[in-house]
Amino acid sequence: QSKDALTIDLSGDAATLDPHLQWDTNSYSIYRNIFDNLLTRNPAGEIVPQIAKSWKYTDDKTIEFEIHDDVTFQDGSKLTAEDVAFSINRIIDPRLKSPQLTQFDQIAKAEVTGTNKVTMTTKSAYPALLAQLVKLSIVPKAYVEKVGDQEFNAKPLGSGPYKLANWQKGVQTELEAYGNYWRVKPPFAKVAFRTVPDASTRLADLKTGKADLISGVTPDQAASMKSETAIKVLSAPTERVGYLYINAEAGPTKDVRVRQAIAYAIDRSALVDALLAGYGNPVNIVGAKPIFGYTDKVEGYAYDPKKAKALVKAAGAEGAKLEFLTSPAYNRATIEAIQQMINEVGLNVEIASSDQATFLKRRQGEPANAGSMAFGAWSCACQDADGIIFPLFRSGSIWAKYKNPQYDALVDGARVTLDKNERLAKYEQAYQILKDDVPGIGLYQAFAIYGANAKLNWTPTANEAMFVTDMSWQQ
Amino acid sequence: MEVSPSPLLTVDSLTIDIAGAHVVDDVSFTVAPGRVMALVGESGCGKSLTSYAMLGLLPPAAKRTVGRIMLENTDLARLTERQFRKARGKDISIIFQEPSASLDPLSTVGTQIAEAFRAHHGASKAEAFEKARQMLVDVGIPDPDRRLHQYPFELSGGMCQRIMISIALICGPRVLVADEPTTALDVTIQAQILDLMKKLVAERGTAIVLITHDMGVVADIADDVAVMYAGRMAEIAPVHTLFREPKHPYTALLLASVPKLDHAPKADLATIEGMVPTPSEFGVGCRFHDRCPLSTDKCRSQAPPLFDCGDGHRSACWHIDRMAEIREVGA
Amino acid sequence: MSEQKHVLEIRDVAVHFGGNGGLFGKTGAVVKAVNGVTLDIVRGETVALVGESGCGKSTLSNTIVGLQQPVAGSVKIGGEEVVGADRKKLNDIRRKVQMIFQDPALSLDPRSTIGATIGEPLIVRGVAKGKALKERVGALLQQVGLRPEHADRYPHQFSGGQRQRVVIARALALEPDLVICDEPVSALDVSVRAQILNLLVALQKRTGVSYLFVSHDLGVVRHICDRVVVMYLGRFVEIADRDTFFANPKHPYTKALMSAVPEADPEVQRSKERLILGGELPSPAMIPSGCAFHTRCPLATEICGRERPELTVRDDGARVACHHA
Amino acid sequence: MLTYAVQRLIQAVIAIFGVLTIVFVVMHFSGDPTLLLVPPDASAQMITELRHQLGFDQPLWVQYLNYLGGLIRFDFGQSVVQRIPAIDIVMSRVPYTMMLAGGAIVVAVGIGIPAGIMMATRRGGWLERVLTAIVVTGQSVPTFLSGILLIFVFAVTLRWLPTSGSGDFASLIMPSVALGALSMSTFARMTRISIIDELGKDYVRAGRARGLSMGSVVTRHVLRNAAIPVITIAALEIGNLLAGAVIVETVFAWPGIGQLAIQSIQSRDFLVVQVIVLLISFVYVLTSVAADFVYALVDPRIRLAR
Amino acid sequence: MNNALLTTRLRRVPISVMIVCLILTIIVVLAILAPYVAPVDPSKQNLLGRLKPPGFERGGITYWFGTDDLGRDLLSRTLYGAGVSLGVASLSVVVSTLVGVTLGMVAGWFRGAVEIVIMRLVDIMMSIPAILLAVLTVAVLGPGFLKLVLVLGLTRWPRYTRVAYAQTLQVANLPFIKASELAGAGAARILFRHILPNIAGPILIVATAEFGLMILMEAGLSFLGLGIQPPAASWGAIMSVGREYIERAWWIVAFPGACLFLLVFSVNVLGDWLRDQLDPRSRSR
Ligand SMILES: Nc1ncnc2c1ncn2[C@@H]1O[C@H](COP(=O)(O)OP(=O)(O)OP(=O)(O)O)[C@@H](O)[C@H]1O
Ligand SMILES: Nc1ncnc2c1ncn2[C@@H]1O[C@H](COP(=O)(O)OP(=O)(O)OP(=O)(O)O)[C@@H](O)[C@H]1O
Ligand SMILES: [Mg+2]
Ligand SMILES: [Mg+2]
Repeated sequence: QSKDALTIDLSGDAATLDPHLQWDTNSYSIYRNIFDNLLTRNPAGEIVPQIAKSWKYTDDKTIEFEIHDDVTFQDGSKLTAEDVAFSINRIIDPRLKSPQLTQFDQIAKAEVTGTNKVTMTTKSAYPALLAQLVKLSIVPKAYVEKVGDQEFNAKPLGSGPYKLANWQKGVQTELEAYGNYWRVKPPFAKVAFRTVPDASTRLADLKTGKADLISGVTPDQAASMKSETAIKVLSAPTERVGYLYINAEAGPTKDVRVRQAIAYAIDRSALVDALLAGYGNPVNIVGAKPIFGYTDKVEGYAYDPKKAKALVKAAGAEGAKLEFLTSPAYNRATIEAIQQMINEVGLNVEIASSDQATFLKRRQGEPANAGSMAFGAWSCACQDADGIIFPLFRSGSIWAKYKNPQYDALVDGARVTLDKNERLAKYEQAYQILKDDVPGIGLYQAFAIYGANAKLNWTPTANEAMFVTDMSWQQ
Repeated sequence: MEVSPSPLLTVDSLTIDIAGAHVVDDVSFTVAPGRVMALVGESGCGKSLTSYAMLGLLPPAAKRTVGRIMLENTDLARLTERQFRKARGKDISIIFQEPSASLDPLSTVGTQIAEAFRAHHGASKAEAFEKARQMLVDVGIPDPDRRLHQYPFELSGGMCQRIMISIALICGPRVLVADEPTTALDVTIQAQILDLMKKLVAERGTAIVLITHDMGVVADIADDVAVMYAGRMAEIAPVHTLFREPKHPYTALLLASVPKLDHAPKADLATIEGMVPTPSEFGVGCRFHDRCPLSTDKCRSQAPPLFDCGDGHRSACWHIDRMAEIREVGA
Repeated sequence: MSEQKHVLEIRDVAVHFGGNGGLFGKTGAVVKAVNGVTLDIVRGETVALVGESGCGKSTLSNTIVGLQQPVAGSVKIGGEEVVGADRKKLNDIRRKVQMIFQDPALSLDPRSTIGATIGEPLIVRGVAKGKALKERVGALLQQVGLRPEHADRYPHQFSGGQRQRVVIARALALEPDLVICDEPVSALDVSVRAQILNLLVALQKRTGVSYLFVSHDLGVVRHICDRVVVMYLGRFVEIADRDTFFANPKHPYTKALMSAVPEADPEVQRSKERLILGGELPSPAMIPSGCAFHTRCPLATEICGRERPELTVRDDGARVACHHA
Repeated sequence: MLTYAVQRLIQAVIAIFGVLTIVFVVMHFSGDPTLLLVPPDASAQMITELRHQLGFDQPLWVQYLNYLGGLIRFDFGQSVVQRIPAIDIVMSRVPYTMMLAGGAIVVAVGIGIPAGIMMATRRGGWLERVLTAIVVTGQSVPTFLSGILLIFVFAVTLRWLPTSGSGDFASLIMPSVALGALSMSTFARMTRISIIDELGKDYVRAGRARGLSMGSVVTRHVLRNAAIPVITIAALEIGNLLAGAVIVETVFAWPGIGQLAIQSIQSRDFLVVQVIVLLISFVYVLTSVAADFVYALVDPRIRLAR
Repeated sequence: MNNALLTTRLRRVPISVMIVCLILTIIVVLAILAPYVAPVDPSKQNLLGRLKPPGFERGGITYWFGTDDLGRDLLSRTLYGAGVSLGVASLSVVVSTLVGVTLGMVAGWFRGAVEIVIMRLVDIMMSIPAILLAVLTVAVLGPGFLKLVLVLGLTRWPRYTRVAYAQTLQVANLPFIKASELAGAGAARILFRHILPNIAGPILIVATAEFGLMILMEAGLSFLGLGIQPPAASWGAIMSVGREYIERAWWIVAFPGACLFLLVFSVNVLGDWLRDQLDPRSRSR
C-alpha cells in the first residue's frame, strides 16, 4: 500500500497541545507525537531514555541527567540542557497553573549543571520520580519565551517525529512528518487525528476506510469486528485496573463483613467473559500486572454467594440500602451487572448516577456523603502502585474512605524507599491489609482496544500511548 | 311584456340536503340575459344555500342531491373542478351576504379585487390594480388609491360590502348572484350600486339573481320575483304582478309586513304568526300550512305543486282562488 | 330634563385612526373617523343614527362601549365615564350597555354554541344558571324568532339572518339601560324584521331601555325612533325629532338621503325623481375644508368651502349644520 | 414603533443579562472544574492549590464581578481547559453550527411546510397517509437512533455519503436530516392544523368564488392566515436547533456548539459555557423579537405594544 | 344524557380513533399491570444469555422479545418501561401545558407589564440550555422520577407559552372576543372559554409533539446518566442501550421503538381528533 497518510479517529480533540497543560488521553495521544519526553517506556514497559541519554542519582534527592546533543526542534534549533531545565521548571511553576503540577510537585528544581547536564532536586526521596518523568515533554525554551504560553499552545513546536500542520479545533489535528527527526524516519508523511465522539461512528469510519485506526473500541464492538476481513482488532492489556471502591467509613459498608460479603458476591470471570468479551484479566488486587508493586501472592476473594449471604446475615445488614455512585463516564452495563450480583446476596444496591463533576464531588468529599460504593478504572500512567493505592486508600487522601494506620505507614514508607525489593515487600503487605479490610476490590485489568485497517502494523502497549513511529503499512 | 329570450341560467329542481333533511327542496327558476330575478323569502329559508349551489360552493355539511344548474347549455354540476373554476368569477360570480367575513382579513382589499381580475385575464399586477381602482370608483368608495392598500378591518361595513361587489363585478360576469348586496349601504350608495347593476344588465345583458329582503330594492330593479319559503319555491312572478297581486298567502303576508308610511310609530307591526318549521319538522304537506290563514286539511297532507297562473306567474298554493281573503286580513 | 335621566352623554368625541404609523412606517394619513360629536340620550328614548357608509357610525358605537379609545372627548353612561376607565370599571359600566354588532358572522365565537353565547351575559352577571338559564335562553331565542332547540347549534349552522338574531338575543339578554344597535335588522326579512322591531319596542315600553339605532333603512328609523341624528364624515349635520325630521328635512345631505329611499312599490319606485348627488366623494383622510359636504352640495357657495357651519337650532327645534338650509 | 424597538432592545439586554447571571450562579453552585482537571492521584492540598491558582476559591460575587468587569471590556475570559480565549473556542464552532442548523431548517421547513399543506388540502387521500407515516416516524425515532441508522444505511452499506465529518456538502446531508426530522414533523403538523383551521372560513369560499383554485387560495390567503403558529414554531425551533444538536453532532462528529456545550458543561469550563449561553440567548432573544415583529407584519391587527 | 344520543355520538367516532384508543388503553393497562403480566423479573440478569434473539428459550422461559446486553428479558423490560416512559411524558406534558398555556394567554391578553415579565422570563428559560438545567437539577437534588418530570416540565413550558401567546395576540383582536368582553365576561372566562378553544389546535400540536419528545428527552437524559436510574427501564433507555448493538441485536431497539411509534402515532391521531372536536365546523362533517 502506497498510502502516505494515516487517519486516526479519537474520541475527542486535544484539549491543549501544550504538553505541560492537559494530560487527558486524547491530548496525550496527539502531542506525544509532536514532543519527545525526557524518558519513555519501551514496549516491555521498562523506563528507558529518550531525550535523556542517561541518569544517575547523586543522592536520595538529587538526580543528574545527561542530555542527547543531536536533537533538534522542528524549527531546526538545537535542543539543549537549557530546554530540559526550562521544561521542568516550567511545569512546576505555579504561574502556569498546570493541572499536571500535582504529578511533579515533589520536584524542587532543575538546573543546568554543565554541557548536556541537568540536575534535578526533589523535596524528599521519591522513588516514583522516574515513572512520573516519563510524562514530561521537553519544550523549546527560546520559542516558548518568544511567543508566550497561549501562542505556544496554539502552535506547539517540539522535537518529536511530527510537527503540527493544521489544528482545526474540534474537527481534526493534522501532523506532518519532521524530516530531520533524530531517532527514526517517520513512517507516514501525514497523520490526521479526527475527533469522532461516538464509538459506533468511529467503527463506521473504519469500515468505510475513512479512518485507518480508531481508539476506544468497546469489547462488544471488538467481538463483532472479528468476522470482518478488511479490519482488525488490536488490543493490549494496560496498567488500568477496574475496581470497586467501598466506603469503609460510613453507611452499612462500615461493617467489614458487609464489605467482605460484597467481595464474595462478585463474579469477576463472568464480568470479564461476558461484558468484556475476554478483553480483560481478572485481578485479585487493586492493581494490574504492568505496575511496579503488583503481586499475585495476595489471594483474592473467590466468587462465593453463599458465604456472602452468610456474612450479610451475620452483619445484620439484610436488605441494607447501598448507594452506588456512578457517572456516564463509567460503563453502564458493568455497573448494572455488579449491582445485580450484590443484590443477589441480600443487599439492596441503588444506582445514583450524576454527571462527572458531581460524581467526583461526592466521591471525593465527606465519607458520609460519598455513597457506599463506586466503580472506577484507574490508571496513573506511571505504572507504579504508589500512583494507585496511595491516593485511593491512604487516609487523608481525597479518594480514601478508609483509615488504617498500619496501612498508611506501609504506603508512606514505600513512597520514600528507593530500594526496589523493599518497596515491593511493603506493597505486598499493604495489599494484604487491603484484602482483609476491603475498602476496595480489584476487578480486572482493562485492555486498550483499537480497531485498525487490516494492513496496519502496530502493537499497542500497556501505557495506552499512540506512537505513530511504531506504526507502518504492511508491505 | 316581451317574450323572454332563451334563459342564461336555469336552476332545475335543485334539492340540497343537510343531515338528511331537504333544506332546499325542488327549487327551479330561470333567468334570461339582461333580466334581474329577485329571490326573497323568510330568513333561513335556503336562499344563500341556493346561491352557493349555483357556484358549486356548498359547505361540507350540505349536499346537492337532485337538480341541475345550467349556464346556457352547460350543466355546471358536470364540470370538472378545473372547468368550474374558470367559470367562477367570470361566467358566474357572487356577492356574499356577510362581506366582512368573506374577505381575507390579512390581504389588502386591492389585492383581493385585483386577484379576481388576474385569475381570469392574466393581466399584470399594475393593470389589475388600475382596474381595481376603477371598480372602487364605480362602487363609490372615495379615495380609492388609499383604500386599495387597506385591510378589511380598516374599512367600514358598507365599504367591505362594496369591496365584495367590486370583486364580483370586475370580470364582467354573465350571471351575477348577489346575496343581500346592499344591506350595509346607506340609501344613496345603495341607489348608486343598483344603478351600476342596471347598467350591467342593460349594456352587457348580465343576468342577475338578487337575494334581498328590501322590498324597495326589489321594486326598483327586479324583473321577476321568486319567493321562497322553508326551502321551497312559493311563488314566482313578474315584479309588477307580484306586488299588485300576490298569489301566495306567504307573499301577501310578507308584503303586508313592510312598514307603511302612515303607520303609527312604535305601534305593533304586522308579522306572520308562528315560526318557520325546522327541517326536521318539514311534513309532507305545504310547509306554510300551520301559519297560513287559508290552511285546510289538504294543505297539511299534500304539498302543492307550482300552479301556473298565466303571464309567467306561478304559485304553490292550493287556494289561489281564496287570496282575496288574505288581502282583507292584511288590510 | 334633569341630568339624571341621561343614559348616555357624549361630549366632543373624536376618534382617529392611523397616524402613528402602523408597523413599518406605512403611515398614511390620519383618518378622522369621528370628529367631535356631542349627543345625549335620555331614558326610554330611541335615537337613530343615519349617514353615509363609512361616516363613522360604527366607530362611534364602538367608542361608546369602550371598545375604541377616542383621541378626545368624554362618554358617560349612566353618569360614569367610559373613556380611560380600567378593565374593572368598564366591566361595571357594561352592565348597563349592550351592543348589537354590525357583522354577526364575526361577532359570534365559532366554537361556542349559540346557547352558550346568549347565556354568557346571564352567567357572568349572575342572573341565571342551570335550568333557569336554559329556560331563559330558550325564551330569548323564541323572542327573536328562533327555536329553543337551536341553542345547541354552532354559528356556522345558521343563515345570515339567523345569526343576526342571535346577536340581538345576546344583547337583550340582560335587559340593559342602553343598547347600541348597529344595523340590527338589515339582514332580516320584513316579517322577521317586524317581529324584532316589535320586540324592541315592547322591551322599551317595559323596561325603559334606550336605543342608539344605527340604520340605513329610513322606514325602520321612522317607525322606531324618537329622534334622528344625521352624520356626515365624522360630524353630526342634523339632529331633529322624528316628526320634524321626516316632515321637514333641512340639510341638503338629508334631503338627498330621503329622496333615495326606495319605495316598496315598483310603479312608484320606477317613476320617482331622485336627487342625485354629484361631485367628488371626499375621503375621511382628507376632509374638505369648511363644510365637509360642500364638494357635493347643490346649494354650496363660496362660504361653504371656507367656514365650517356649526349645528344651530332652527324654529322647529331641529339643529342643522348648514349655512344655507 | 421606534420606541417599541428601543424598549424591546432594553428588555432583551436585561433578559440576556438575566440568563448570564442565572447560568453563572447555577454553574458555580454545581461545583468547579478543578477536580476534573487534576490527575487522579492529586492530593487534597494540590487540588486546593490549583483551585486557588484558577481563582475558584474566591467568593462567588467576587468571581461574578470579575466576570462582569471583563464583559464590559468585551473580554469573555479564558477556558480553563483549553487555555485559550473562550470566545475563540466558541466562534470557531459557529460556522459549523450555522451550517448544520441551516441544513436542518432547510429539511424542516422545506419538507415540513409543503407536507403540512398537502396533508391539509388532500385530506383522506393516500398522500396524506404516506405523509402522516413519515411525520410520525420523524416524531418517534430518537435522534441517537436515526443518526446511526442513517450511517449504516447510507454510509456503510450503500456508501453514498461519508460516515462522518464536516468538510463538505455531502457530509452535511445526514446530520441535517437527522436533526431536522423532528422539527420537520412539528412544522408539518402545525402547518396542517393551522390550514385546516382556516379552510372552514368564509373567505376561502369567497376566494374560490372569484375563480381561484384551491391551491391559489391556500398559497395566497390561507397560508398567511395560518402563519402565526408556524412562525412561532420556527422561532422556537431555530433556538432549539442551535443548542439542541448535541446528539446529532456527537453521532456525526460534527464540531458544533451543541457538542461543545455539553463538553464544557461536563468539564465545568465555565467561561466557555457562558459564551455559549450568551450566544444562544442572543440568537434566541433575537428570533423572539423578530417573531414578535413578524406577527405584526403578518397580521396588521396585532399591535406591538398596548 | 339519554342513550340514543350516546350511541349516535359513539357511532360518529371514526374507526381509526377507536383503534387508536384501544391501542392507548392496551399500552396504559399493560404499563399499570406490568408487575403481573411481565413473564420474568425485568432486572434479572443472565450474563451468559445476553443478546439472544426473540424467541430464545431457556429454563422453560421463552424470551419473546429476546434479551438485552445483560441477558435481561426485553419483553418484561419493555412492559415495565412503558410505565416510566408514559408517566414521564404525560406528567411533564400536563404540567408544562398547564403552566405554559396559562402564562401565554395571560401575557397575550393583558399585555403591558405582565406581558414583559412573562415573555422575558420565557426568553431567559429558553436561552438556558436544557441540558445545563438537567445536569444542575440532578447535581442539586439527585436523580429520580419526579425530579425528571420537574426538569422536563421546567424546561418545556416556555414553548407552550410562546405558542399560546402568539395565538392569543391574534385571536384577541377578533370581534367575537370583543363581543364577549361586552357581554361582561371577565378575563378568566374569555381566556378559557373563548380564546383557549380557538387556539387549541396549535397547542394540541405542540403538546402531542412534546409527548413523544419527552420520551426521547428522558432517553437522552438516560444517555447522559441523568434519567431514570438503572436497573429501572424506560423505552428511551432501552433504545439508547440498543443503539450500540444495532447490528448485532436489532431487537433491542426494534421492540421499544415500535411501541414508541405506536404510542406517538396514537397520541397524534387522538390529538387531531380532539382538535376536530373543538372545531364545530369539521365535526359536523
Ligand atoms: N352548515 C350548515 N349546517 C347546518 N345547517 C345549515 C348550514 N348552513 C345553513 N344551514 C341551515 O340551512 C337553512 C338555510 O340557510 P340559508 O343560509 O340558505 O338561509 P337564507 O335563506 O340565506 O337566510 P338569510 O336570509 O337569513 O340569510 C337555515 O335554516 C340554516 O340554519
Ligand atoms: N380599525 C380601523 N383602522 C383604520 N381605519 C378605520 C378602522 N375602523 C374604521 N376605520 C375607518 O373609519 C371610517 C369610519 O368607519 P365606520 O366603520 O365607523 O363607518 P360606518 O359609519 O359604520 O360605515 P358603515 O355604514 O359602512 O358600516 C372609515 O373611513 C373606515 O375606513
Ligand atoms: Mg342568506
Ligand atoms: Mg358600520
